[in-house]
Amino acid sequence: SSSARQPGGGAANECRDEVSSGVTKEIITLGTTLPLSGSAASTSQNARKGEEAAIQFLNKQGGLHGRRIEMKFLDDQYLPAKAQANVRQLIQQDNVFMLVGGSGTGTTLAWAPTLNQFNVPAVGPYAGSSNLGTMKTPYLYMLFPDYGAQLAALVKYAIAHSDVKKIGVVSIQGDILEDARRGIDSVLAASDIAVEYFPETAGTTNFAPLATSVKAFGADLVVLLMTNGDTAGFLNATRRLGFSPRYAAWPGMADKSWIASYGDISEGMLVANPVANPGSDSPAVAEFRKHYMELTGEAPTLFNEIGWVQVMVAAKAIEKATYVTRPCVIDALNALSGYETGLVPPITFGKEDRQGSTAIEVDQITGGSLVTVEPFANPAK
Amino acid sequence: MNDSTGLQVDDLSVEFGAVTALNHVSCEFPASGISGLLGPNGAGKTTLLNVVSGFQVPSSGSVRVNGSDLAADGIRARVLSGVVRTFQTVRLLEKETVFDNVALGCEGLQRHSPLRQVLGIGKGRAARRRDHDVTIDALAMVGLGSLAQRMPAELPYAKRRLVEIARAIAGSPKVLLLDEPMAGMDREARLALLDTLVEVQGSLGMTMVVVEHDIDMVRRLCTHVVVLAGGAFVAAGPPDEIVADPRVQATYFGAEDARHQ
Amino acid sequence: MLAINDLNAWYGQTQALFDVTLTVETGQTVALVGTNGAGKTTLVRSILGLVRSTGTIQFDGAELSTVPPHRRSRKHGMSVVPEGRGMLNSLTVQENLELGYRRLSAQDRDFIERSFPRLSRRLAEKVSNLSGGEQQMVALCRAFIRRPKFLILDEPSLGLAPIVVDDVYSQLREAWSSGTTLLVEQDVERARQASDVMFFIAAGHILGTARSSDKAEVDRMTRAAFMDSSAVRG
Amino acid sequence: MLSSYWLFIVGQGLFYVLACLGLFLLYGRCGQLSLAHAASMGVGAYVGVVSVNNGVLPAVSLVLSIAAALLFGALQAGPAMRLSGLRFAVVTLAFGFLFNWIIENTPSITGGTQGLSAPSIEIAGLALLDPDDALWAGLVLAYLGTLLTTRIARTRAGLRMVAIRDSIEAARSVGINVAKTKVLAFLLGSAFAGTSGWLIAFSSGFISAVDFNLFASSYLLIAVLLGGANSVAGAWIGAAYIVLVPRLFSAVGLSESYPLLGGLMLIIVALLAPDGIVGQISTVRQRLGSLRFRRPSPPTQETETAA
Amino acid sequence: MSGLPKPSDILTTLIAGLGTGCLYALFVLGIILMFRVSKQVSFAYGQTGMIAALGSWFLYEQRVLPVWMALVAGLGAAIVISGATEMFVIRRASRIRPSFDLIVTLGMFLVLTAAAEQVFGSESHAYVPLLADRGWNAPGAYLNMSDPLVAVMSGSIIVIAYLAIKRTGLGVSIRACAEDPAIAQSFGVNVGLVRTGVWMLGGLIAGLVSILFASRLFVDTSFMLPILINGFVAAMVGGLERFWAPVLVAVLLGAYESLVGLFFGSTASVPAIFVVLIVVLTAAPSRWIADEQVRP
Ligand SMILES: Nc1ncnc2c1ncn2[C@@H]1O[C@H](COP(=O)(O)OP(=O)(O)OP(=O)(O)O)[C@@H](O)[C@H]1O
Ligand SMILES: Nc1ncnc2c1ncn2[C@@H]1O[C@H](COP(=O)(O)OP(=O)(O)OP(=O)(O)O)[C@@H](O)[C@H]1O
Ligand SMILES: [Mg+2]
Ligand SMILES: [Mg+2]
Repeated sequence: SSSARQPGGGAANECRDEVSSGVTKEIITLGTTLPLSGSAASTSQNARKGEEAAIQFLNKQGGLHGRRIEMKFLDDQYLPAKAQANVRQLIQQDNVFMLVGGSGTGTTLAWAPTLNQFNVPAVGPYAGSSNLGTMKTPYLYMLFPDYGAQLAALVKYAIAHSDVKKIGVVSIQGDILEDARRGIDSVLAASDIAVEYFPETAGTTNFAPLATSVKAFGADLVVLLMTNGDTAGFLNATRRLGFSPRYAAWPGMADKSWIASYGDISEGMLVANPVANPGSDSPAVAEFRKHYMELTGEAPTLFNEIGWVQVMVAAKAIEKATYVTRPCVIDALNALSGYETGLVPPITFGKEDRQGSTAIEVDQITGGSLVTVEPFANPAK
Repeated sequence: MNDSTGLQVDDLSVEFGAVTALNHVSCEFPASGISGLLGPNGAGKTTLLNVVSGFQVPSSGSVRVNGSDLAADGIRARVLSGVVRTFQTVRLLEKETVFDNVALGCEGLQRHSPLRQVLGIGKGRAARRRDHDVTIDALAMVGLGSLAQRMPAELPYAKRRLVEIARAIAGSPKVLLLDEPMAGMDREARLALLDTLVEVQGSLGMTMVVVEHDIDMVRRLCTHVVVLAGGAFVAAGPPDEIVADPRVQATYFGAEDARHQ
Repeated sequence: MLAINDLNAWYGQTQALFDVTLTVETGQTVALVGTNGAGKTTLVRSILGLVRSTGTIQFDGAELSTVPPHRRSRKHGMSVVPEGRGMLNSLTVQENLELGYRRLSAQDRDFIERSFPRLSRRLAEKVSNLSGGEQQMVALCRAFIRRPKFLILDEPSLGLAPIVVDDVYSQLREAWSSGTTLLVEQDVERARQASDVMFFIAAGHILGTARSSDKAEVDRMTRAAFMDSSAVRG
Repeated sequence: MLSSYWLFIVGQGLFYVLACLGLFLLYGRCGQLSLAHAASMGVGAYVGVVSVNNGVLPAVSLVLSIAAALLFGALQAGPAMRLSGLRFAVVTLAFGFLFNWIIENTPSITGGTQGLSAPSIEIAGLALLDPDDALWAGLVLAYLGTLLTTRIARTRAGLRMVAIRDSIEAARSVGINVAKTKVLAFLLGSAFAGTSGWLIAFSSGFISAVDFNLFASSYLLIAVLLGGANSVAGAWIGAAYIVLVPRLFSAVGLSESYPLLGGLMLIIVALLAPDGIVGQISTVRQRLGSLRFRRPSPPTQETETAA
Repeated sequence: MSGLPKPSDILTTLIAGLGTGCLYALFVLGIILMFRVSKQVSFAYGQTGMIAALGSWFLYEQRVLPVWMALVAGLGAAIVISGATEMFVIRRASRIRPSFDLIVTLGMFLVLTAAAEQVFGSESHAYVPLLADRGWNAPGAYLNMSDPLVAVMSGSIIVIAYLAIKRTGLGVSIRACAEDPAIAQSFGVNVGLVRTGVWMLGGLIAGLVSILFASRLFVDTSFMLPILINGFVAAMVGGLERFWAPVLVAVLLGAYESLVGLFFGSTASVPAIFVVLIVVLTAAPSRWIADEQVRP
């Protein structure tokens, strides 16, 4: 059996001029697994569009190292076992050069160990667990901060800008809630703000008791970490109870599809956003929007942007690599420092650091669209 | 009770709400020959079989087989002590061969370690061979030897009945209870079944109780007849005597006013 | 009244009736005799429209083959005592009798009281609680109270005590002397006495017919029907 | 020679054979429609990984897994003894959901919704994470499992199960202890499922609750039916379906159609080929065989007059 | 949360729970009617309703139809799907082998879920509120318009169904269809019509329930799954052959689920319901849970 080797250690992992799988004279093949169907399909479909647009963009500019970029997308239906089998297929069967993007915490946790087995790097899956992005999976380079960091930024903003005395956190039971607790407690450590956690199980049919409990607690800020459907169910229940606190929520609610569906019941909601608001008028975002619209004819959504960024960071590392081999790309990733896309905070990795950034933007749902209230609230690390 | 009594029921009562299906019935069935159980519809014949085979718990009374009381036994315990029945409607495993249907009857024989059976060693192996032989014998006895590998669904009605009877005798029962085995059969088939039953009883020597409405068949088949009516014991004796009995005539064969009892 | 022509019937791939042709005149009682598996019940089921069949079945001048089974009962006034009783076990006795949007009238209750006193006391009980013979009475009663134009009896004496069988047949003779009846019966002599004409069936074929009054011919045909089948069955 | 990727897939398939054999005994033989069979696998998988994570030796953890799966089976057998097929299926549904709920609500032990990585272990000299070794383990165990199942089906216990499936009255009348037989079927089925779950956990390196939910159980059912619920060979075909067909679908980029196919398959097989592929093959064989015989001709008028 | 909930909170939660319970009860009515006519419950029942809700959302959201027409069209789709399921799948499957009818509905469940995902997508959406956004602060509790709407609607449909079954011969016909279609036909029952009709009614009920749930929660391809499970639980606990018991159990289940959520946290509701199911099915007298017994 193969044990996890550290990148850069051992002869096989030295950056040399050699033939690497997934790379021909003309083509570099990348791969990813995404929940393209099933319960999490819509965001992944958007991410895929973003990735495809980015690849198109790069190829138009001549590709990388004079090679065209191609990308193989596999559907994992949000099933961890399937995601893992997909990654095996990508590496062993389809011989991709490296993995780029991906989405889903459970699925990413499932395939991350497989990277160690085959010494293949992966860049930027959209997954929020604090168990990722550490040296446990040294081949996995994370771009986006975990739930804890997201919520810490969110709560920090909320208490700084409004009078909050009690915070109710309604979260899917389990490790997500634990991550959230870690993040929020770190912010509230020295304050006298009371916080109460209300665990939830996906598939609740009656949100009245949960809403009543939160109301009874007297929360004036309610932080929501639930599936989109359950978030809506909860908002409906509080509305039925005539209870209208301030809301803050994780990034799922920053997507256009959520706002289109639930804009009216989530008016005023603060949303943590790991990438710059795609509607913002910062120059970098405006340029991205211009490119994206030229390529696809549509205005980008949050997950289009996420897909775009995932490819761009990986491309940067490939471009910087001395040769197009996996060890060289790993060296280039480790050396990446303060890489500025304008869409996410500057990305920095290190020999012992796999978390590209910890900063978060805070947006607010206002009048059916997303308004940036604090760009990248945390200073980059 | 005398030596030749195979099955004896004592003071049996069964009530279903307002209906008294059996009303303090006591009677005996000899261990030799075949007994008939007669009576008008709703007399309690099936109920009596249900009680003896353990499918129905009586509100009072006892059942003895060769002198020993079955009181506390469930269906399985009764089968193991040799009480086996068939049903008014045939019940077979339609997806298994005739052989396997009959092999099911070996349940009534002595148990053996399932592990040994799976591994096919020692006593387990011997027991499997015995089950096999017993099944073959039972099939031969009712004349189904050549049909062992057929599916029950392919067989005509009378043969399906025989499969059920073979299954019942595979476990060498001490008491065999047959509920209207000839119902729905044509005359030829009835006569053939009659011969089979007589032969089976002769060679295995069990107490056999047959519920039957065809009085002609009862006379040919039975050496002893018990008559019930309205849940109560009416008469018992040799068939010819019973047929002549005026009480039986009235309740069973029909003096004109008897049906409005 | 009923004219069947070249009827062939199948269960899945196996054919159970071969070119059956038979007529029943209005007011007649026709008996159908044959061994187990000869096809008697299949013929009954074909008339009721419950098996796949080809050929023509004309009833009162109307062609039945395109008429769905439930209309044969409702519109054409057929009623059956099915083989195996056809009890609806989860229903009460009364509900079994009322099957098919029909409530028991005072007249019906009267009839039940007179003909099947055992049942009239237990109308509200689950039919599955009844004894075998009592259930057969329900089946008979269910057919009788409809006053059918055409009554089909498939082994009506199944599981009945002799006293009740006599009773049923005397009712058939008296109350239904004017009605048209198709009778399937294992007891050939009883069938002969109850019928006007007898049809003999073996292995899905009509072997022949005999007038019930001609005892010698009936005996000859009976022998043929039963021996034939034993030859076919091997 | 298969690539290492296909070795892995085939190895997984062999482990699924065990699960399918369990369902063959439970549903195919005994007629107990369980919608918690995948949950039984999950019990085996989670108990295995959690115990190894807590320092238990791999071999011991296998025993623990089987024991836990047996317990899970025994719990279901309780209501099964009293309920009909339909009601019972719904109860197993509840058991399946309960299993998922427990996993989701014990994140500190089981990883909750995010799943749990399995450490790399060696057992009997085989490192299960290595596809070659896993394949060997799968071959040996699937073979032994098949042998065992075939044997069981031939013993009295096997016949008792069929009797319960086909006619509970007949079973009771010959003295079969219905409750005991059902419990036995559940224990056997669960033991197979538990073993299968344990192997899948350590050979794939990661488990999560969604791999053992209602859908997973439905797919197992599809597999067993498609193969042929009445034969041991059906379990092999079914396992091949579970593991290979999704890969084929994703190979041609139609993976989102796989659930649709699964549902249609279940309906079509149930309506048109109730004995599955194995049954279909034997019908074809019979048809070919019967072509050689002429149908017996109906008796003619002559025989009648002759008589 | 510290201390016990306030009485007004308990009352509010209880009312919301009873509202949910009434919807469960209506849902269960469909289950028991379909069970009566074909001795079969359908795993696809909830998904049939889901098609009505998600389909109508799709129609009005894409501005193909005004809201009320979209609702009618959605209900129509559920009715057609349910009727077609009976005609082409259930009726044939039950003839083939016991338990196959259950399996084909499992197949229908997968097909409907996958098909809806492909046609409508798998996102969750807000649904027309249908009064779920109106309410008033009564003394002691907060009252919402959706709950009385649901209670009146469910109550009247259930009572009408009961009267139709008891006062007309329909109840007998329905049962006869399940038990012995040949006999039922022989005595003039149009088995095909009754069966398909009842399943269509079931589809209508599933559609109504789904639409009302969607108005209170949200709509997507899987939102009916927990409701299906709870409906099954109520039907099992109350007994599929009975009428009032399962309906009543459903109402109480809604209240129980709600109160458990208030007192022990929202995550406790799921196991609390399964515990009821398992306890009742293992501990209730076998008379209560047994099938129709046919005496030997
Ligand atoms: N479970 C039950 N509930 C109510 N009444 C019952 C039950 N079982 C039997 N009975 C009644 O008990 C009486 C005796 O029934 P039993 O079946 O023993 O009669 P039987 O002698 O076998 O009649 P048959 O010749 O008609 O089969 C009948 O009146 C029957 O209706
Ligand atoms: N449902 C069925 N499927 C397949 N074959 C059948 C079916 N019902 C009857 N058969 C076959 O059709 C043939 C005729 O059967 P049928 O029931 O009509 O005979 P019958 O004359 O009524 O016999 P019995 O006296 O036993 O009632 C038989 O060979 C029988 O095996
Ligand atoms: Mg009887
Ligand atoms: Mg017949």
